[in-house]
Amino acid sequence: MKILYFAWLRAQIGMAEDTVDLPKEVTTVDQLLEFLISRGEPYSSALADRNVIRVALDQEYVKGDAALKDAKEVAFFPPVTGG
Amino acid sequence: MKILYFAWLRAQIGMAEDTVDLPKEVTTVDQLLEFLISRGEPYSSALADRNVIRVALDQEYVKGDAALKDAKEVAFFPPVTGG
Amino acid sequence: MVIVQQEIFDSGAVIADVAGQSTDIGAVVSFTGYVRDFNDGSPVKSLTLEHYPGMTEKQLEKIEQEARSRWKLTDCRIIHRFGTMELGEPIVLVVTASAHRQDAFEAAAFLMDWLKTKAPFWKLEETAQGERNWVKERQSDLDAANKWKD
Amino acid sequence: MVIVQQEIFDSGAVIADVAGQSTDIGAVVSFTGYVRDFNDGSPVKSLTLEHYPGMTEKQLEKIEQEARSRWKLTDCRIIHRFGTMELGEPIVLVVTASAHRQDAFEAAAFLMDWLKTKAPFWKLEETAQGERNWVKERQSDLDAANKWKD
Repeated sequence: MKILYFAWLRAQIGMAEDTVDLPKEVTTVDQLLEFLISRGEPYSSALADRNVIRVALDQEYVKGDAALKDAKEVAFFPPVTGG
Repeated sequence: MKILYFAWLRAQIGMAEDTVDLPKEVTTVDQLLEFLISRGEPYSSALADRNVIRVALDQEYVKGDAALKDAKEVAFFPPVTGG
Repeated sequence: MVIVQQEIFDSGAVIADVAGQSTDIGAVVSFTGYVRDFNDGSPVKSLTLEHYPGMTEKQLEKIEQEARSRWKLTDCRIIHRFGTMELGEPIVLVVTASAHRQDAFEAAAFLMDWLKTKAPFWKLEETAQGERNWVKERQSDLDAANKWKD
Repeated sequence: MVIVQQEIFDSGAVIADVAGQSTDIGAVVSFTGYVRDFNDGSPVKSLTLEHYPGMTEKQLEKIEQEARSRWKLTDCRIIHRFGTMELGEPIVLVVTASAHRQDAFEAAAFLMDWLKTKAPFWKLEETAQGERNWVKERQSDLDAANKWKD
Protein backbone atom coordinates (compact mmCIF):
# COMPACT_ATOMS: atom_id res chain seq x y z
CA MET A 1 0.00 0.00 0.00
CA LYS A 2 1.19 3.49 -0.88
CA ILE A 3 1.54 5.86 2.07
CA LEU A 4 1.94 9.61 1.69
CA TYR A 5 3.11 12.10 4.31
CA PHE A 6 2.71 15.87 4.14
CA ALA A 7 3.98 19.00 5.87
CA TRP A 8 5.78 18.46 9.20
CA LEU A 9 4.86 14.76 9.17
CA ARG A 10 6.79 14.43 5.91
CA ALA A 11 9.67 16.44 7.36
CA GLN A 12 9.82 14.38 10.57
CA ILE A 13 9.52 11.03 8.85
CA GLY A 14 12.00 12.17 6.24
CA MET A 15 10.10 11.00 3.19
CA ALA A 16 7.06 12.01 1.18
CA GLU A 17 6.05 8.57 -0.01
CA ASP A 18 6.48 5.00 1.15
CA THR A 19 5.14 1.60 0.14
CA VAL A 20 4.41 -1.01 2.78
CA ASP A 21 3.21 -4.61 2.71
CA LEU A 22 0.39 -4.78 5.20
CA PRO A 23 0.19 -7.74 7.62
CA LYS A 24 -3.28 -9.19 7.19
CA GLU A 25 -4.37 -8.22 10.74
CA VAL A 26 -3.98 -4.54 9.75
CA THR A 27 -7.39 -3.66 8.29
CA THR A 28 -8.20 -0.14 9.54
CA VAL A 29 -6.51 3.25 9.48
CA ASP A 30 -5.83 3.19 13.24
CA GLN A 31 -4.31 -0.30 12.97
CA LEU A 32 -2.05 0.95 10.20
CA LEU A 33 -0.91 3.84 12.41
CA GLU A 34 -0.15 1.39 15.24
CA PHE A 35 1.72 -0.84 12.84
CA LEU A 36 3.85 2.07 11.61
CA ILE A 37 4.54 3.23 15.18
CA SER A 38 5.63 -0.32 16.07
CA ARG A 39 8.43 0.03 13.54
CA GLY A 40 10.13 2.56 15.87
CA GLU A 41 11.71 5.87 14.93
CA PRO A 42 11.04 8.12 13.12
CA TYR A 43 7.41 6.85 12.97
CA SER A 44 6.96 6.42 16.73
CA SER A 45 7.69 10.11 17.38
CA ALA A 46 6.10 11.60 14.28
CA LEU A 47 2.84 9.68 14.64
CA ALA A 48 2.63 9.76 18.45
CA ASP A 49 -0.03 12.45 18.84
CA ARG A 50 -3.13 11.00 17.16
CA ASN A 51 -5.03 14.29 17.70
CA VAL A 52 -2.95 16.14 15.15
CA ILE A 53 -3.03 13.50 12.44
CA ARG A 54 -5.57 13.72 9.64
CA VAL A 55 -6.10 10.82 7.25
CA ALA A 56 -7.23 10.51 3.65
CA LEU A 57 -7.95 7.20 1.90
CA ASP A 58 -7.75 7.49 -1.86
CA GLN A 59 -7.91 11.28 -1.43
CA GLU A 60 -11.05 11.36 0.73
CA TYR A 61 -11.05 12.29 4.42
CA VAL A 62 -11.68 9.32 6.72
CA LYS A 63 -11.72 8.59 10.46
CA GLY A 64 -9.43 6.14 12.26
CA ASP A 65 -11.93 3.28 12.14
CA ALA A 66 -12.16 3.38 8.32
CA ALA A 67 -11.39 0.08 6.61
CA LEU A 68 -8.33 0.11 4.37
CA LYS A 69 -9.98 -2.47 2.09
CA ASP A 70 -8.85 -2.01 -1.50
CA ALA A 71 -7.63 1.56 -1.08
CA LYS A 72 -4.58 2.28 -3.22
CA GLU A 73 -3.28 5.26 -1.32
CA VAL A 74 -3.41 6.43 2.28
CA ALA A 75 -2.18 9.85 3.32
CA PHE A 76 -1.28 11.14 6.79
CA PHE A 77 -0.96 14.84 7.41
CA PRO A 78 -1.38 17.58 10.04
CA PRO A 79 -4.47 19.82 10.18
CA VAL A 80 -4.65 21.84 6.97
CA THR A 81 -3.76 25.55 6.93
CA GLY A 82 -4.53 26.73 3.40
CA GLY A 83 -6.78 29.53 2.21
CA MET B 1 -36.36 78.10 2.14
CA LYS B 2 -34.93 75.91 -0.65
CA ILE B 3 -36.92 72.73 -1.35
CA LEU B 4 -35.53 69.87 -3.46
CA TYR B 5 -37.46 66.99 -5.02
CA PHE B 6 -35.97 63.77 -6.36
CA ALA B 7 -36.95 60.76 -8.48
CA TRP B 8 -40.71 60.33 -9.10
CA LEU B 9 -41.50 63.17 -6.69
CA ARG B 10 -39.46 65.48 -8.90
CA ALA B 11 -41.17 64.07 -12.00
CA GLN B 12 -44.69 64.44 -10.54
CA ILE B 13 -44.14 67.92 -9.17
CA GLY B 14 -42.43 68.89 -12.38
CA MET B 15 -39.43 70.61 -10.85
CA ALA B 16 -36.23 69.68 -9.07
CA GLU B 17 -35.90 72.78 -6.92
CA ASP B 18 -38.20 75.42 -5.49
CA THR B 19 -37.91 78.29 -3.03
CA VAL B 20 -40.78 79.11 -0.68
CA ASP B 21 -41.40 81.78 1.93
CA LEU B 22 -42.59 79.94 5.00
CA PRO B 23 -45.54 81.30 6.97
CA LYS B 24 -44.33 81.59 10.56
CA GLU B 25 -46.73 78.89 11.84
CA VAL B 26 -44.84 76.36 9.67
CA THR B 27 -42.02 75.19 11.95
CA THR B 28 -41.69 71.42 11.36
CA VAL B 29 -41.20 69.12 8.38
CA ASP B 30 -44.76 67.75 8.61
CA GLN B 31 -46.18 71.27 8.77
CA LEU B 32 -44.21 72.15 5.66
CA LEU B 33 -45.65 69.12 3.86
CA GLU B 34 -49.18 70.17 4.87
CA PHE B 35 -48.48 73.69 3.71
CA LEU B 36 -47.27 72.45 0.32
CA ILE B 37 -50.28 70.13 -0.05
CA SER B 38 -52.58 73.06 0.76
CA ARG B 39 -51.29 74.77 -2.39
CA GLY B 40 -53.16 72.19 -4.49
CA GLU B 41 -51.89 70.29 -7.53
CA PRO B 42 -49.33 68.96 -8.31
CA TYR B 43 -48.29 68.98 -4.61
CA SER B 44 -51.53 67.54 -3.24
CA SER B 45 -51.19 64.36 -5.36
CA ALA B 46 -47.42 63.97 -5.27
CA LEU B 47 -47.14 64.40 -1.51
CA ALA B 48 -50.37 62.60 -0.56
CA ASP B 49 -48.86 59.34 0.68
CA ARG B 50 -46.70 60.31 3.67
CA ASN B 51 -45.45 56.70 3.99
CA VAL B 52 -43.38 56.90 0.82
CA ILE B 53 -41.84 60.31 1.45
CA ARG B 54 -38.39 60.56 2.98
CA VAL B 55 -37.02 63.86 4.23
CA ALA B 56 -33.56 65.35 4.58
CA LEU B 57 -32.81 68.66 6.29
CA ASP B 58 -29.51 70.13 5.19
CA GLN B 59 -28.61 66.70 3.77
CA GLU B 60 -29.32 64.69 6.94
CA TYR B 61 -32.25 62.30 7.30
CA VAL B 62 -34.96 63.59 9.64
CA LYS B 63 -38.44 62.57 10.78
CA GLY B 64 -41.63 64.53 10.26
CA ASP B 65 -41.49 66.22 13.67
CA ALA B 66 -38.04 67.72 13.00
CA ALA B 67 -37.88 71.50 13.43
CA LEU B 68 -37.04 73.44 10.27
CA LYS B 69 -35.26 76.10 12.36
CA ASP B 70 -32.39 77.63 10.39
CA ALA B 71 -32.09 74.82 7.85
CA LYS B 72 -31.13 76.13 4.41
CA GLU B 73 -32.34 73.18 2.37
CA VAL B 74 -35.07 70.59 2.76
CA ALA B 75 -35.35 67.63 0.38
CA PHE B 76 -38.30 65.32 -0.23
CA PHE B 77 -37.79 62.02 -2.00
CA PRO B 78 -39.06 58.43 -2.28
CA PRO B 79 -37.32 55.51 -0.53
CA VAL B 80 -33.81 55.17 -1.93
CA THR B 81 -32.94 52.35 -4.36
CA GLY B 82 -29.20 52.64 -4.95
CA GLY B 83 -26.47 50.09 -4.46
CA MET C 1 -12.53 56.61 0.47
CA VAL C 2 -15.75 57.53 -1.28
CA ILE C 3 -16.11 58.37 -4.97
CA VAL C 4 -19.37 59.32 -6.70
CA GLN C 5 -18.91 59.49 -10.44
CA GLN C 6 -20.61 59.11 -13.80
CA GLU C 7 -17.73 57.26 -15.49
CA ILE C 8 -17.36 53.50 -15.55
CA PHE C 9 -14.79 52.02 -13.15
CA ASP C 10 -12.51 48.98 -13.04
CA SER C 11 -12.99 46.83 -9.94
CA GLY C 12 -9.72 44.97 -10.52
CA ALA C 13 -7.68 48.18 -10.61
CA VAL C 14 -9.17 49.30 -7.28
CA ILE C 15 -8.51 45.91 -5.67
CA ALA C 16 -4.90 45.97 -6.91
CA ASP C 17 -4.46 49.49 -5.58
CA VAL C 18 -5.85 48.55 -2.16
CA ALA C 19 -3.81 45.35 -1.94
CA GLY C 20 -0.60 47.00 -3.13
CA GLN C 21 -0.53 49.56 -0.34
CA SER C 22 0.84 47.48 2.48
CA THR C 23 1.95 43.99 3.44
CA ASP C 24 -0.18 43.79 6.58
CA ILE C 25 -3.29 43.13 4.48
CA GLY C 26 -4.32 39.48 4.64
CA ALA C 27 -7.74 39.74 3.03
CA VAL C 28 -9.42 41.90 0.42
CA VAL C 29 -13.14 41.50 -0.27
CA SER C 30 -14.86 43.22 -3.16
CA PHE C 31 -18.48 43.57 -4.13
CA THR C 32 -19.42 44.83 -7.58
CA GLY C 33 -23.05 45.45 -8.52
CA TYR C 34 -24.01 45.34 -12.21
CA VAL C 35 -26.97 46.37 -14.36
CA ARG C 36 -29.00 43.20 -14.74
CA ASP C 37 -31.20 42.33 -17.71
CA PHE C 38 -34.31 41.99 -15.62
CA ASN C 39 -35.76 43.17 -12.34
CA ASP C 40 -38.92 41.83 -10.72
CA GLY C 41 -39.58 39.91 -13.92
CA SER C 42 -39.46 42.73 -16.49
CA PRO C 43 -36.68 42.85 -19.09
CA VAL C 44 -34.49 45.90 -18.61
CA LYS C 45 -32.70 47.75 -21.42
CA SER C 46 -30.87 50.42 -19.49
CA LEU C 47 -30.73 51.98 -16.05
CA THR C 48 -30.46 55.61 -14.98
CA LEU C 49 -29.37 56.54 -11.48
CA GLU C 50 -30.43 59.86 -10.06
CA HIS C 51 -28.77 61.04 -6.86
CA TYR C 52 -28.66 63.95 -4.43
CA PRO C 53 -25.27 65.58 -4.99
CA GLY C 54 -23.70 66.60 -1.70
CA MET C 55 -25.93 64.44 0.48
CA THR C 56 -24.74 61.32 -1.34
CA GLU C 57 -21.09 61.94 -0.50
CA LYS C 58 -22.00 62.91 3.07
CA GLN C 59 -24.01 59.71 3.63
CA LEU C 60 -21.41 57.45 2.00
CA GLU C 61 -18.67 58.95 4.16
CA LYS C 62 -20.76 58.38 7.27
CA ILE C 63 -21.35 54.78 6.23
CA GLU C 64 -17.63 54.29 5.66
CA GLN C 65 -16.81 55.72 9.11
CA GLU C 66 -19.41 53.46 10.68
CA ALA C 67 -17.83 50.40 9.01
CA ARG C 68 -14.36 51.46 10.12
CA SER C 69 -15.57 51.84 13.70
CA ARG C 70 -17.19 48.39 13.74
CA TRP C 71 -14.43 46.38 12.06
CA LYS C 72 -10.65 46.60 11.86
CA LEU C 73 -10.09 47.73 8.29
CA THR C 74 -6.81 48.59 6.63
CA ASP C 75 -8.66 50.25 3.78
CA CYS C 76 -12.18 50.80 2.54
CA ARG C 77 -13.31 52.07 -0.88
CA ILE C 78 -16.79 52.89 -2.09
CA ILE C 79 -17.46 53.89 -5.70
CA HIS C 80 -21.02 54.59 -6.79
CA ARG C 81 -22.01 55.75 -10.26
CA PHE C 82 -24.88 57.97 -11.36
CA GLY C 83 -26.30 58.68 -14.81
CA THR C 84 -27.32 56.23 -17.52
CA MET C 85 -25.78 52.76 -17.73
CA GLU C 86 -26.08 49.90 -20.17
CA LEU C 87 -26.72 46.25 -19.38
CA GLY C 88 -23.77 44.56 -17.74
CA GLU C 89 -22.06 47.78 -16.69
CA PRO C 90 -20.92 48.11 -13.06
CA ILE C 91 -22.99 50.41 -10.82
CA VAL C 92 -21.35 50.16 -7.43
CA LEU C 93 -18.11 48.86 -5.93
CA VAL C 94 -17.18 48.23 -2.33
CA VAL C 95 -13.66 47.04 -1.45
CA THR C 96 -12.61 46.28 2.12
CA ALA C 97 -9.16 45.21 3.30
CA SER C 98 -8.20 43.74 6.63
CA ALA C 99 -5.70 41.51 8.39
CA HIS C 100 -8.46 38.91 8.85
CA ARG C 101 -11.13 37.73 6.47
CA GLN C 102 -14.16 38.02 8.77
CA ASP C 103 -13.67 41.77 9.16
CA ALA C 104 -13.36 42.28 5.42
CA PHE C 105 -16.40 40.10 4.61
CA GLU C 106 -18.69 41.55 7.26
CA ALA C 107 -17.76 45.15 6.55
CA ALA C 108 -18.41 44.70 2.80
CA ALA C 109 -21.81 43.07 3.41
CA PHE C 110 -22.70 45.79 5.93
CA LEU C 111 -21.71 48.57 3.52
CA MET C 112 -23.83 47.11 0.72
CA ASP C 113 -26.86 46.67 2.98
CA TRP C 114 -26.59 50.29 4.10
CA LEU C 115 -25.94 51.63 0.59
CA LYS C 116 -29.15 49.96 -0.56
CA THR C 117 -31.24 51.60 2.17
CA LYS C 118 -29.51 54.87 3.08
CA ALA C 119 -27.57 56.26 0.12
CA PRO C 120 -29.72 58.81 -1.74
CA PHE C 121 -29.80 57.16 -5.17
CA TRP C 122 -32.88 56.29 -7.20
CA LYS C 123 -32.96 53.82 -10.06
CA LEU C 124 -35.04 54.44 -13.16
CA GLU C 125 -35.28 51.40 -15.42
CA GLU C 126 -36.02 51.54 -19.11
CA THR C 127 -37.63 48.36 -20.43
CA ALA C 128 -37.20 46.88 -23.88
CA GLN C 129 -40.65 48.31 -24.72
CA GLY C 130 -39.44 51.81 -23.86
CA GLU C 131 -41.33 52.08 -20.55
CA ARG C 132 -39.55 53.93 -17.78
CA ASN C 133 -40.19 52.72 -14.21
CA TRP C 134 -38.81 53.90 -10.90
CA VAL C 135 -37.47 50.89 -9.02
CA LYS C 136 -39.35 50.17 -5.80
CA GLU C 137 -37.82 49.76 -2.36
CA ARG C 138 -37.45 46.08 -1.43
CA GLN C 139 -38.51 44.69 1.92
CA SER C 140 -35.58 42.23 1.72
CA ASP C 141 -33.15 45.18 1.59
CA LEU C 142 -34.76 46.80 4.64
CA ASP C 143 -34.60 43.49 6.51
CA ALA C 144 -30.93 43.08 5.57
CA ALA C 145 -30.07 46.57 6.84
CA ASN C 146 -32.07 46.10 10.05
CA LYS C 147 -30.04 43.10 11.11
CA TRP C 148 -26.97 45.37 11.59
CA LYS C 149 -28.79 47.57 14.13
CA ASP C 150 -27.62 47.19 17.70
CA MET D 1 -14.21 26.27 -11.76
CA VAL D 2 -11.19 25.25 -9.71
CA ILE D 3 -7.56 26.06 -10.55
CA VAL D 4 -4.55 24.98 -8.48
CA GLN D 5 -1.39 26.65 -9.75
CA GLN D 6 2.05 27.89 -8.81
CA GLU D 7 1.86 31.10 -10.87
CA ILE D 8 0.59 34.40 -9.55
CA PHE D 9 -2.92 35.40 -10.64
CA ASP D 10 -4.82 38.63 -11.27
CA SER D 11 -8.04 38.92 -9.24
CA GLY D 12 -9.33 41.76 -11.40
CA ALA D 13 -9.00 39.74 -14.61
CA VAL D 14 -11.01 36.89 -13.09
CA ILE D 15 -13.73 39.23 -11.84
CA ALA D 16 -13.97 40.87 -15.27
CA ASP D 17 -14.18 37.46 -16.93
CA VAL D 18 -16.95 36.30 -14.58
CA ALA D 19 -18.93 39.54 -14.89
CA GLY D 20 -18.55 39.70 -18.68
CA GLN D 21 -20.21 36.34 -19.29
CA SER D 22 -23.85 37.28 -18.98
CA THR D 23 -26.18 40.14 -18.20
CA ASP D 24 -28.19 38.27 -15.58
CA ILE D 25 -25.41 38.76 -13.04
CA GLY D 26 -26.31 41.44 -10.51
CA ALA D 27 -23.57 40.84 -7.97
CA VAL D 28 -19.98 39.64 -8.01
CA VAL D 29 -18.13 39.10 -4.73
CA SER D 30 -14.42 38.37 -4.59
CA PHE D 31 -12.11 37.37 -1.79
CA THR D 32 -8.35 37.54 -2.26
CA GLY D 33 -6.00 36.29 0.44
CA TYR D 34 -2.43 37.70 0.54
CA VAL D 35 0.86 36.82 2.21
CA ARG D 36 0.95 39.02 5.30
CA ASP D 37 4.08 40.38 6.96
CA PHE D 38 3.31 38.78 10.28
CA ASN D 39 1.35 35.89 11.73
CA ASP D 40 0.69 35.32 15.43
CA GLY D 41 3.12 38.11 16.16
CA SER D 42 6.23 36.90 14.28
CA PRO D 43 7.48 38.81 11.26
CA VAL D 44 7.21 36.73 8.09
CA LYS D 45 9.58 36.97 5.13
CA SER D 46 8.06 34.45 2.75
CA LEU D 47 5.51 31.68 2.67
CA THR D 48 5.62 28.25 1.08
CA LEU D 49 2.45 26.29 0.46
CA GLU D 50 2.65 22.53 0.22
CA HIS D 51 -0.38 20.67 -1.06
CA TYR D 52 -1.64 17.20 -1.92
CA PRO D 53 -1.87 17.11 -5.72
CA GLY D 54 -5.00 15.30 -6.82
CA MET D 55 -6.76 15.46 -3.47
CA THR D 56 -6.59 19.26 -3.54
CA GLU D 57 -8.48 19.53 -6.82
CA LYS D 58 -10.97 16.86 -5.68
CA GLN D 59 -11.72 18.66 -2.41
CA LEU D 60 -11.98 22.09 -4.03
CA GLU D 61 -14.40 20.75 -6.63
CA LYS D 62 -16.52 19.19 -3.88
CA ILE D 63 -16.54 22.49 -2.00
CA GLU D 64 -17.58 24.33 -5.16
CA GLN D 65 -20.45 21.88 -5.77
CA GLU D 66 -21.58 22.27 -2.18
CA ALA D 67 -21.66 26.07 -2.57
CA ARG D 68 -23.60 25.79 -5.83
CA SER D 69 -26.14 23.52 -4.18
CA ARG D 70 -26.66 25.87 -1.24
CA TRP D 71 -26.85 29.18 -3.11
CA LYS D 72 -28.02 30.30 -6.55
CA LEU D 73 -24.76 31.08 -8.31
CA THR D 74 -24.26 32.11 -11.91
CA ASP D 75 -20.55 31.38 -11.63
CA CYS D 76 -17.99 30.35 -9.05
CA ARG D 77 -14.18 30.44 -9.34
CA ILE D 78 -11.57 29.18 -6.94
CA ILE D 79 -7.86 29.73 -7.56
CA HIS D 80 -5.37 28.48 -4.96
CA ARG D 81 -1.60 28.72 -5.36
CA PHE D 82 1.13 26.44 -4.05
CA GLY D 83 4.91 26.89 -3.85
CA THR D 84 6.87 29.83 -2.47
CA MET D 85 5.37 33.31 -2.35
CA GLU D 86 6.72 36.70 -1.36
CA LEU D 87 5.11 39.21 0.97
CA GLY D 88 2.05 40.85 -0.51
CA GLU D 89 1.52 38.21 -3.19
CA PRO D 90 -1.97 36.71 -3.57
CA ILE D 91 -2.45 33.14 -2.28
CA VAL D 92 -6.08 32.38 -2.90
CA LEU D 93 -9.01 33.83 -4.83
CA VAL D 94 -12.70 33.07 -4.60
CA VAL D 95 -15.14 34.80 -6.95
CA THR D 96 -18.90 34.21 -6.78
CA ALA D 97 -21.55 35.67 -9.09
CA SER D 98 -25.27 35.75 -8.57
CA ALA D 99 -28.44 37.65 -9.39
CA HIS D 100 -28.65 38.77 -5.74
CA ARG D 101 -25.95 39.96 -3.40
CA GLN D 102 -26.74 37.75 -0.40
CA ASP D 103 -26.07 34.57 -2.39
CA ALA D 104 -22.77 35.88 -3.67
CA PHE D 105 -21.62 37.10 -0.23
CA GLU D 106 -22.62 34.00 1.69
CA ALA D 107 -21.20 31.57 -0.86
CA ALA D 108 -17.84 33.38 -0.88
CA ALA D 109 -17.62 33.42 2.93
CA PHE D 110 -18.61 29.75 3.05
CA LEU D 111 -16.00 28.79 0.46
CA MET D 112 -13.24 30.58 2.35
CA ASP D 113 -14.22 28.99 5.67
CA TRP D 114 -14.15 25.55 4.07
CA LEU D 115 -10.91 26.16 2.18
CA LYS D 116 -9.25 27.06 5.48
CA THR D 117 -10.33 23.84 7.16
CA LYS D 118 -10.72 21.24 4.40
CA ALA D 119 -8.42 21.97 1.47
CA PRO D 120 -5.19 19.97 1.83
CA PHE D 121 -2.70 22.85 1.90
CA TRP D 122 -0.06 23.50 4.53
CA LYS D 123 1.69 26.80 5.10
CA LEU D 124 5.36 26.99 5.99
CA GLU D 125 6.47 30.46 7.05
CA GLU D 126 10.01 31.72 6.86
CA THR D 127 10.74 34.47 9.39
CA ALA D 128 13.12 37.38 8.92
CA GLN D 129 15.58 35.43 11.14
CA GLY D 130 15.49 32.49 8.74
CA GLU D 131 13.38 30.23 10.96
CA ARG D 132 10.91 28.01 9.17
CA ASN D 133 7.66 27.28 11.01
CA TRP D 134 4.63 25.27 9.99
CA VAL D 135 1.53 27.39 10.54
CA LYS D 136 -0.82 25.99 13.18
CA GLU D 137 -4.50 25.30 12.76
CA ARG D 138 -6.62 28.11 14.23
CA GLN D 139 -9.59 27.47 16.48
CA SER D 140 -11.28 30.54 14.96
CA ASP D 141 -11.14 28.90 11.52
CA LEU D 142 -12.69 25.69 12.86
CA ASP D 143 -15.44 27.69 14.57
CA ALA D 144 -16.11 29.61 11.35
CA ALA D 145 -16.43 26.39 9.33
CA ASN D 146 -18.63 24.75 11.96
CA LYS D 147 -21.28 27.42 11.73
CA TRP D 148 -22.11 26.26 8.16
CA LYS D 149 -22.95 22.74 9.30
CA ASP D 150 -26.65 21.90 9.20
